[in-house]
Amino acid sequence: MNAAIGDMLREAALLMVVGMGVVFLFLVLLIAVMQINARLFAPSIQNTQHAAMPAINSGVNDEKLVAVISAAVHQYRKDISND
Amino acid sequence: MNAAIGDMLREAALLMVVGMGVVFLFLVLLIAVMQINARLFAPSIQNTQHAAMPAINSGVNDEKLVAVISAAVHQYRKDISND
Amino acid sequence: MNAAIGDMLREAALLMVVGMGVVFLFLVLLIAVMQINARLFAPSIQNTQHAAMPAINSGVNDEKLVAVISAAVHQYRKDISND
Amino acid sequence: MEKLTILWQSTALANFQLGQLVMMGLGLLLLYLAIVRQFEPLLLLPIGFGAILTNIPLAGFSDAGGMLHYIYMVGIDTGVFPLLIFMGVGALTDFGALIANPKMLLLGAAAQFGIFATLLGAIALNMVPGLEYDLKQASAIAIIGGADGPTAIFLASKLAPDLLGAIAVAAYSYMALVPIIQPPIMKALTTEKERQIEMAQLREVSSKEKILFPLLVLILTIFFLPTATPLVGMFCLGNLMRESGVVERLSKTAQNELINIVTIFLGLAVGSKMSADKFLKAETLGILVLGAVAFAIGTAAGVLMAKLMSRLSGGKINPLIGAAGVSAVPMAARVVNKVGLESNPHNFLLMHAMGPNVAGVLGSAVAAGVLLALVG
Amino acid sequence: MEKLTILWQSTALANFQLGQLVMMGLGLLLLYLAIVRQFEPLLLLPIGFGAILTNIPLAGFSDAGGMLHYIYMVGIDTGVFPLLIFMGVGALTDFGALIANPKMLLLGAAAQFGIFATLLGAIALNMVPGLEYDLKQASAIAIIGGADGPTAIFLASKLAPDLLGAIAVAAYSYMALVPIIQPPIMKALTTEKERQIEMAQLREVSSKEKILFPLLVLILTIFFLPTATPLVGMFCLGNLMRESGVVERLSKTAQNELINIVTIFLGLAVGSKMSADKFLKAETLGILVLGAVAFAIGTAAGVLMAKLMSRLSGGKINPLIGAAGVSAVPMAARVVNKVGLESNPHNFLLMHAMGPNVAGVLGSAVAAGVLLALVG
Amino acid sequence: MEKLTILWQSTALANFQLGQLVMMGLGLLLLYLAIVRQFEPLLLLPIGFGAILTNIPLAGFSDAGGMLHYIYMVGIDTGVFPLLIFMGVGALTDFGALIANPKMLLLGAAAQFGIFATLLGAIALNMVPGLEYDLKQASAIAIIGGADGPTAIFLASKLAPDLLGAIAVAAYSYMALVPIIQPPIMKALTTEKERQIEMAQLREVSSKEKILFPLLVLILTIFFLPTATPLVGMFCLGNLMRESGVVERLSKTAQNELINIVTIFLGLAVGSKMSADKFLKAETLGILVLGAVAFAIGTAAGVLMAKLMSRLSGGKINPLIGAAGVSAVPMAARVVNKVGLESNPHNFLLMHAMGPNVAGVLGSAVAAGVLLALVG
Ligand code: NA
Ligand code: NA
Ligand code: NA
Repeated sequence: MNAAIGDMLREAALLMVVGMGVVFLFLVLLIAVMQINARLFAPSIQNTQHAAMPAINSGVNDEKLVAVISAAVHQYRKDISND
Repeated sequence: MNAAIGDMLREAALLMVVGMGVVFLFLVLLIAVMQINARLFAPSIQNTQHAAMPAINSGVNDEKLVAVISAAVHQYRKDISND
Repeated sequence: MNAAIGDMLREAALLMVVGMGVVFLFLVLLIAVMQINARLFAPSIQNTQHAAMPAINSGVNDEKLVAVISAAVHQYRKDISND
Repeated sequence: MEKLTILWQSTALANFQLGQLVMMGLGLLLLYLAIVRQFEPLLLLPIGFGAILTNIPLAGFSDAGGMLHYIYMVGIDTGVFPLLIFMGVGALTDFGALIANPKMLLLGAAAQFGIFATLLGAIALNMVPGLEYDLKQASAIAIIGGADGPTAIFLASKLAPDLLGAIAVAAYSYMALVPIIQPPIMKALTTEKERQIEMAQLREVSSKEKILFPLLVLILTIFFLPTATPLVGMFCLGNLMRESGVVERLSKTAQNELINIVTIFLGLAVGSKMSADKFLKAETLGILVLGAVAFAIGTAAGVLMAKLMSRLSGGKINPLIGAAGVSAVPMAARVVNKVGLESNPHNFLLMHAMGPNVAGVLGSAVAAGVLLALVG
Repeated sequence: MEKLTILWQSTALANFQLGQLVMMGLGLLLLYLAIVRQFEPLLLLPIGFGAILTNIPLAGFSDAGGMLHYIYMVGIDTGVFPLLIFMGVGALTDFGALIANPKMLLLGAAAQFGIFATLLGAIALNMVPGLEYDLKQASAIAIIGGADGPTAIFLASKLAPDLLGAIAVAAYSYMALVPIIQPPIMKALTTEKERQIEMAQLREVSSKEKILFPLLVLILTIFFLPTATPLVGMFCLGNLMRESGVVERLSKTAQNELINIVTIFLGLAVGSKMSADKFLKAETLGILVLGAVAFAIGTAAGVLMAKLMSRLSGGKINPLIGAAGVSAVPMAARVVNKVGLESNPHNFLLMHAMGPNVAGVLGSAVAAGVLLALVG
Repeated sequence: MEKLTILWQSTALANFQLGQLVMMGLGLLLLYLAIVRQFEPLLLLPIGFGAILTNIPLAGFSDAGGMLHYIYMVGIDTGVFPLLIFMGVGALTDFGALIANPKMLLLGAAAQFGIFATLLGAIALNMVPGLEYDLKQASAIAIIGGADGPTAIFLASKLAPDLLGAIAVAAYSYMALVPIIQPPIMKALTTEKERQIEMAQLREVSSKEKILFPLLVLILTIFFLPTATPLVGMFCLGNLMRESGVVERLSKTAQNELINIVTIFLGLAVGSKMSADKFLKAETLGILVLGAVAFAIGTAAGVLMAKLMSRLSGGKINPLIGAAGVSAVPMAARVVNKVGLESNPHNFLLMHAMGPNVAGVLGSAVAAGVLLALVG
């Protein structure tokens, strides 16, 4: 029995080494592929800023819109609690 | 044949008695269990009132809100039909 | 082989004639059935006009409503861009 | 020419048997009831359509390899479809009214008398020449009195699959006819004064009680009636998903898409059991008669039990609510409400009738368990 | 070391055959067409993905025990998936335009000439050395001319399962290519003046007509062409659920979740039939050629029939709408509208083209029924 | 009397075995954890319910003909359910954070050390008398360290179906316990200063990159590890449907209704594997211990790798994010964020931890592929 367990332990250890090796190799390969992908298709910085600008603006507008609506609702609630 | 039907009728009558008995026993048992459940976990009266109060208030507010909006819409429709 | 193809060609030609015939017959039959269906259940012209009138009116109203809202939003945007 | 002969041979016109035409007419009648009369359309529309499809000569919808055959084998022969419907119904059911007033369970119990009296009646019908029901078939027919579609389909698929079509059609049809069947019985067995009784408002129920309820029902069923656990278990799973509040997305799916998909298939598969050779028999007529009797007896038993409880409670219970004990959720509860309003325009019994109504679902699932244990 | 050898042996690199690489490239091409060119992406994306998966060496997606094998056996071998898609399409289809103008059915009939002419052509191709189609295969290929995906898949799964992958890909690809294939044919067969014809507004249609329509279609099919009832029946069930208005929740589920789930699985299963050994054959090339021919002939036949009807009606019909008779809903109708606008900027033919468009769906289902009856 | 005896014989009370009662208690415990403690309720609620149902004496839920038996055979024995869950998870996953910083994949790789170390540990446990795991069982147990439910269920169904119940319960329980298991390990292996490191904002990612990502992952897997293609393939299909933007309705269905339906069935089927005779064994205790060890080692390995990368990068990486490499999406990333905030209230690590988090899903799918290739 002991001998059998020894064999299995050796095999398990081997599995550990090979398994971790494959996992790392595979994911390192994927890193390389993704870096190529990024070089080809990542948005350039100018594009990014260009795309981001209107979003920020509209964000500002939205905040103002929210503020306007909040004030109106606030006023409405005040009216109600006064009568 | 007649004898066979007689046997089956007797069996069916027995099924009726046993069946209704089991159904009643089972559901009476369930009543008992539910009463224990209620004694342990039913909401106390104070909790109930506490929980119910804001709901009632908000209901009132909602009604007012609806009234305000209705009036506005009414006015809008009137404006339209006048031009 | 050539003979076999000849047989198959003849069969395919027959299929073409019979197939198109059945398709036409079937759909012509369906036309007849639908015309009966229409005679029995098609909406009469008066019903149609009656039903269509309010829809048109409400369409006009909706357009006005849209115009009113658009103007308000426009004003709001103008306010924002001025401050 | 030969092609045309083959085509003609392949038309239904050359192959129709009278029975098939009659069954198609019946299928159209079900569609009419579903669409124009709005009788339980969710089930009767697909059932009616399935009945038409299964009776088309040569199309083989219900033969080996046919679509309806596959659907039946996968969903009904295995019992999976009615159980999934039950899970969905559990997720749709609010037991609040019953938890607030557990005594209502007695009404759900009494109304099951319709089932067992009909079982006796079905056996008695064996004395009519040409009718022959064995105990299994009689039990499957009797469950129509449970006024619960999936329970009836589940039991029939286990005890008498050949009668499944007729039993399911009878069950759903009479459920739709509750507003016609019940009121005369309710009025005959109650006095005007009883019908005017207003009931005290129900207490609030905590979410803990609601979460524990399906578990307690399940545990009792496990201990005392394991044969009822498929039905009760799936019902309780659905209800637990609903009330636990932690699996909202599963609960919503069980209540909507899943139950809808299964309903389409269940209806078609039930319809596929309405082939002429299995449906056009004296037995089917007997099933329709027995089903109506079962509903009537169940209603009467529920009302009488409620009358007794009303007396014992010193007039705090309106006996009309007993009629809701047959289940037929929520139709029976609405009928109670309507009949109550006729006698007393300020008397809203709907919430009070929901207790016996959902109790009736449990009651007939328990009755089905008893029948499976003793007859199955 | 031994472990590494096993691992290497288990990599695809050590096991690839050229054909599998080619098929993966084809799968990627389908993904490209679906995603970048937006060619029928709902089907071509899962088909392309399935084609990639099924050609992975050692992964066994389409072997006994593999996922795609199970999906294929459950959904396509039984015919259930295309029938469910057809039910969903029925629930999505508004027959109003066709009911308002039933003569449009003639255009849906004429366009099926593409199917039967292609059947003849496929048999004729047997004279080319290396190509061999028997009558069943020729019929399955010809149905591509029906321009209807589920009909093509259903018929191919019955008559020529080995060709299913190629036939489905051809059918969906050409449906996506309708805006390129049809306009030159339409313009070649019509005069500028004909293309400028404006058509009278369609009459309103009552909801009764809409409810009865699927039932009348079903009854006719039952009587005269039972072999078409699986396709036509499920289509009519979906449409009846839609128009009856009483089973809203079933209709919505059939139009959305159910058709979506089935579409994912159907696409994958079709893709699983694109294994190198079955796809990389001279026959596949023949299928692609024949499919294009079928679309072209169907379009021409529809336009010519519309031209005839235009003359007979004294110029009240714009012959362009005949092209919509091939079905390819709603793409073909949109193409008609676009070509019409080019000749007359005030001429909106979309609604008028919807009639022949949905008629084409019925036409090809009927044609499939004829082929099943005579060849199947 | 005889009827009553039959009834009594048919109650569970007369037939209970102690083990079944214990397992029901365990089922209730899982329900408690799911509902009150909100431990992965989407899975643990149906698993707990399934565990109760499967241990009811006489009810036969998991015997041939029982509902849970059918569900298990259809969905788990075939491997289809975990693969569909994986497709849904793919459709729910945004790989943006990983694509912006691909080096995070190293953390997802390192954390898989928990799997392989546990495999060694499971074999070593054979030295404890009464415990016996062969290599397949040890591998199935070890995958708990992958902290990914569907991967664990898929691998266990292939390598050690008898242990499936225990493995799935351990996997989901420990995923829910991540906020308790991980923080002490994370703090023990990092210095206060390291935990305060703020990371640079991630770059934007184009939609082209996001569309190509699942395809690139798929192609690599096909070439180098075909045994991982079922899991990785379905995951990539889901992600491609999401990112391609052309099949919105399929993507939404995969993310919602389809994954919900499958989750209900998957949970019940996993629960059905928790029968007393298979669960109440010393081996199960071993599985629970090994699972906890696996999570701990995986966390430690991830943190240490992140520490190394932090040093090499000159302190631009906060080593805490290594803990997210075990996957347990999105719980582990949230834990990272929380622990980070404790040391530096301005340090929001959530987005940075999402990279290793989704990398961990790929990592454990790859590890599962290795184990299937070498042990399966
Ligand atoms: Na009932
Ligand atoms: Na067509
Ligand atoms: Na992982």
